[in-house]
Amino acid sequence: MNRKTGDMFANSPELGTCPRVLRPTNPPEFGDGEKVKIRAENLNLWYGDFQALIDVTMAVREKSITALIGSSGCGKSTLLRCLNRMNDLIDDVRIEGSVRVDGRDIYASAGDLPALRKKVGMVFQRPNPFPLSIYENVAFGPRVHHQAKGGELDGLVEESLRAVDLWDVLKDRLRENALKLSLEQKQRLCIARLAAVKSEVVLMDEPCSALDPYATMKIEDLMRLLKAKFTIVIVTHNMQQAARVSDETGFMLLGELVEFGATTDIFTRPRDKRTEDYITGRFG
Amino acid sequence: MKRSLRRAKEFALERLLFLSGTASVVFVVLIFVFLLREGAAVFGHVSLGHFLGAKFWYPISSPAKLGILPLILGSLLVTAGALAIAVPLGIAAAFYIAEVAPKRLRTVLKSCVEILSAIPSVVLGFLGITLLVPFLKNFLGLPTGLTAFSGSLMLAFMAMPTIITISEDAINAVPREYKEGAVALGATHWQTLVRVVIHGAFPGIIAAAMLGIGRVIGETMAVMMVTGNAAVIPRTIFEPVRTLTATIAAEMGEAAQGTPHYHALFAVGIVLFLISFAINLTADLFLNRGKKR
Amino acid sequence: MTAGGVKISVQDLSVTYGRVRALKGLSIDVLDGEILTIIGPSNSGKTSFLRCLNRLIDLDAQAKVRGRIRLDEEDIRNGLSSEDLRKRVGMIFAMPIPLPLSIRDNITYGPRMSGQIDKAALERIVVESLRAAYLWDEVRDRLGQPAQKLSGGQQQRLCIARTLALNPEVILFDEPTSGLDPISTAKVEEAMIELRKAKTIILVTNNTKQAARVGSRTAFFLMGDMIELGPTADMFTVPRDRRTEDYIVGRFG
Amino acid sequence: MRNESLKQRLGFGVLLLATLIVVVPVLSILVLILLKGWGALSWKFLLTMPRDGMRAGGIFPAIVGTTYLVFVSIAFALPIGVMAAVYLSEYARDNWLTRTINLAIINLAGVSSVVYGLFGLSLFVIFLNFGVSIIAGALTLGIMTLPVIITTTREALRAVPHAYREVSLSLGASRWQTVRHAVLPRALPGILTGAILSIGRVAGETAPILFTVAAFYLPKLPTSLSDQAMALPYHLYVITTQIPGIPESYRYGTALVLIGLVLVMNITAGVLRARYRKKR
Repeated sequence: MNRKTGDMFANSPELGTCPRVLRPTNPPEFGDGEKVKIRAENLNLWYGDFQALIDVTMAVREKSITALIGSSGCGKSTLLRCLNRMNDLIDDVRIEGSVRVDGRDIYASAGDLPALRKKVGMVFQRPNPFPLSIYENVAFGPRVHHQAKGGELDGLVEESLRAVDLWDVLKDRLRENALKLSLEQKQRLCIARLAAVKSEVVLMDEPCSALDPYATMKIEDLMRLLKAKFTIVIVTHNMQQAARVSDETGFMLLGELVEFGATTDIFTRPRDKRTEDYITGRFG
Repeated sequence: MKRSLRRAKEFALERLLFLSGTASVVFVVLIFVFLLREGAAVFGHVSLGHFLGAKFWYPISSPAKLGILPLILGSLLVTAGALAIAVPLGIAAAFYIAEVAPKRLRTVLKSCVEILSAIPSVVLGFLGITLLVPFLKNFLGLPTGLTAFSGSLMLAFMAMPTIITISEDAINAVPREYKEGAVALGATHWQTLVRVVIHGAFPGIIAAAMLGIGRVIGETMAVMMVTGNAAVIPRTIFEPVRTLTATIAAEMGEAAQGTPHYHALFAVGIVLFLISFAINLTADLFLNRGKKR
Repeated sequence: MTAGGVKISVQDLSVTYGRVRALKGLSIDVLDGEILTIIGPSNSGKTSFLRCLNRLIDLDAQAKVRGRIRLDEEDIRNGLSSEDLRKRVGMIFAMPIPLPLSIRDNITYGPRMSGQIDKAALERIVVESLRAAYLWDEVRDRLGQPAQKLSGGQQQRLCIARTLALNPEVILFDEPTSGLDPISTAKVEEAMIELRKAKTIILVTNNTKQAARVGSRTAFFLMGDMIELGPTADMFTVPRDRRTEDYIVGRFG
Repeated sequence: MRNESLKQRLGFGVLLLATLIVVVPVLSILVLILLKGWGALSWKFLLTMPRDGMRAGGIFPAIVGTTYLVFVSIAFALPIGVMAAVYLSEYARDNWLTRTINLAIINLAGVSSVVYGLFGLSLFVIFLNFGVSIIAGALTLGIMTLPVIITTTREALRAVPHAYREVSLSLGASRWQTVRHAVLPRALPGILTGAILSIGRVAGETAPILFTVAAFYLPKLPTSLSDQAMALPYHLYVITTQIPGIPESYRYGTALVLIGLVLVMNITAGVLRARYRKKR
């Protein structure tokens, strides 16, 4: 579904009545021709009695990088995990509100979870290749979804590894156990797994926090490259990383999305005092 | 001074803790030494090769024939039968309990497994002899229901708690990251289990099966009560057999101290001890390998 | 107290965990009465360094420590028992960890363990320590309640009070505000600055701004090496090393 | 995709079936013993001596004998086991000795129960000249249950957050003070669970007492630890296999008492553990 930015929040009247949520501004470069890929509306989430997300509303533009920042425990990872329903894996979770991917509410019905997660892929904080060979790691998704077989699969594996710039290094080591790779290579491999199933969205949960500076830089370069093909949402505790790579940034605090807007605005002209406090390092 | 007194007290306490810590080693050594003390003498009557390889166990004929091959084969047969039943069932149940069952049901199932492991073997043996044995006799039309198969059935249930609990631990120990990675790629729960979790849990599952063997081979009462105790080399699983453990339990009461028979029973104990030692050592290796990965 | 004399002298300190080298031959003097802040990305050896100073690193069977650390000229490995060392060098952890006891018993835990049994003295210690940690007014009426009922920020200040109860000379802070909200963070920082008058403080933090706010000197660690050490103001305005600058402006970490 | 969800349903169905094959017999065994044994239960059955070659009367001496065995063996094994666990979890470093101890524990747990019987006979009955007696049997059972106590205590100690130890030590407490004041109080319920579990285990074992304590038929109560005694599990074995013509309800009654005793211990342990987990 292709909606214009102007009516992005048109059908969420609660926004105006909820004092705790600042109405997100429409970032200037959110022009007419651009498409909203994911839209969360009035999202509330409880772990047992604890409310981890409070009335979160935001939109993610297609083929852009959206960053979520905030101190630990603010709910940014939780929000991320709502976008591909990974929170379903946890007991005792209750979710209200809606998340639309390409206009379809993913929480509306039981839905086709595997198809959703294939479309909205995820990269984790600690790279988590399976204890299988490099080849089998990349081939895992296509096999599971019956997307390719035999020779086709070989081609797909090569293409996916090329996409993350691993093919030249690893083409002779495809049968080796993926656990032997370096951390950075593992993280790239995990992204290659998503490329292989033709994910459209990549959710990244602090993808660089286990990496050294050099590897961080290389993954960030990769993200900029991937932007051409994917919509990326990244959670990071490193504000500068958000400033460097993202187009839009959301700042979260204690379960609320305090502010959401163009990255340049958030970092230069934050509208909320708390955002400013965080960005200038008064806490966190 | 008060402080140095405290130090001295703590030092003494720490020594005591250390001694208790090493007690297990002492006991294992003691067990081996005292089995040897009574059992080694049998080799004054028969050679080791004869003891392990001869086909006849007639301990009270004169001269006594002390070949434990029929007993070893009896134990192996009963064990193999038990494992063929318990390993697939146990692993499947472990997967169900660890991964599929809803929370409440899981608690119930786990309690059932715990209860099963708590039922004394003599009670199982009693039920076996009163219910299972007559049933098998009639159902299969056998001359007697006291067979290796009855023993295998009983033992399968005795090994199941071990196999289930340890496999379940291994499945739970598979890093959450693997499961999340698979699910996040859109794999179904079943695909995640079959394609990823099983790989991670494999060493633990092997260890579970090994420890199941250990439990089965060492089991005494239930097996003694339902297998018929015929010390002959078994041809099929539907014949009476006699196991190593049952031989000791049944005959020790009648063997006069100091006779070859008496020593031979201790020697059987040594064989059992060494078997369980080897099994536990191997299982431990697998368990550690599982942890390292 | 005047900053100046050397309180802790570290020479050629190395820590290895198995094959991983967490600290690679570090030498640094911690001055009496300063707040030394240590910044750097994760896995740079900050916490390992801190845990060497009160020998808590001994708990980790894998860790091998080499080099020399002296507290007031005394070698902490040979001259001092670890208990005596830890009474003089207190520590605040990243997460507040109240022992599952009452507020009062948490504070008196240290003194009781070192043999203080006089009720009146213990009560005095409770009051004084809680005051010094800016917590007295909030908990004075419920000293008998379980400490785990306090809020996160209060718990962290309780931990500070608990450390102060032993009247240590040096206090080690290991990312003490990483789990706290802005207001609690400010309170903890306030307490830290106040403490500086009587104690030597070493603060490990991953919040560079915090280091800039409270530190008198700052050290930048990277992958087990100390890249740069200097007055905090200089470090944040004119870093000498390119990597320090990269870190401070957030190019990595 | 439909295909995959069908496969999943099928797979889970198979797993469920396997689980039921394991669980259903367990429940039916319990129900059966309860139904068939209930009729035999009476105060007379529980509290009188057996008569007529055990074909009539009660099982009182067996209950008393088992009680003796349980208490003496736990009194022996609990202190050693708990101290060993404290040593292993709080003091021992990862070196060859610790690895040896761990191996020894695993082996103690794996040794066949009848081999324990042989060992008890050889060491306690013959070598130490205790004779066939409660003390010989209880010590044998105690050693056998040692691994259970050590393992459960160790788990309980491990469940105490590592941070408590660090905090306590960082406050200048000594190692022992840390164990005594910061760790052990937290682990107590877990230790208790282990003790109760091993009581259940000791009460149900037959093979280790065959040659060390058990009297076939002894119509009087033991007066000291060096007396022989009857015991429930051995009694059940005897009346099941050795003596013909015993009314079936007697056998089921004895089995019910034995299994009841064991299960009560297990359930108590389970409840204790659950409550303790919830609290944390």
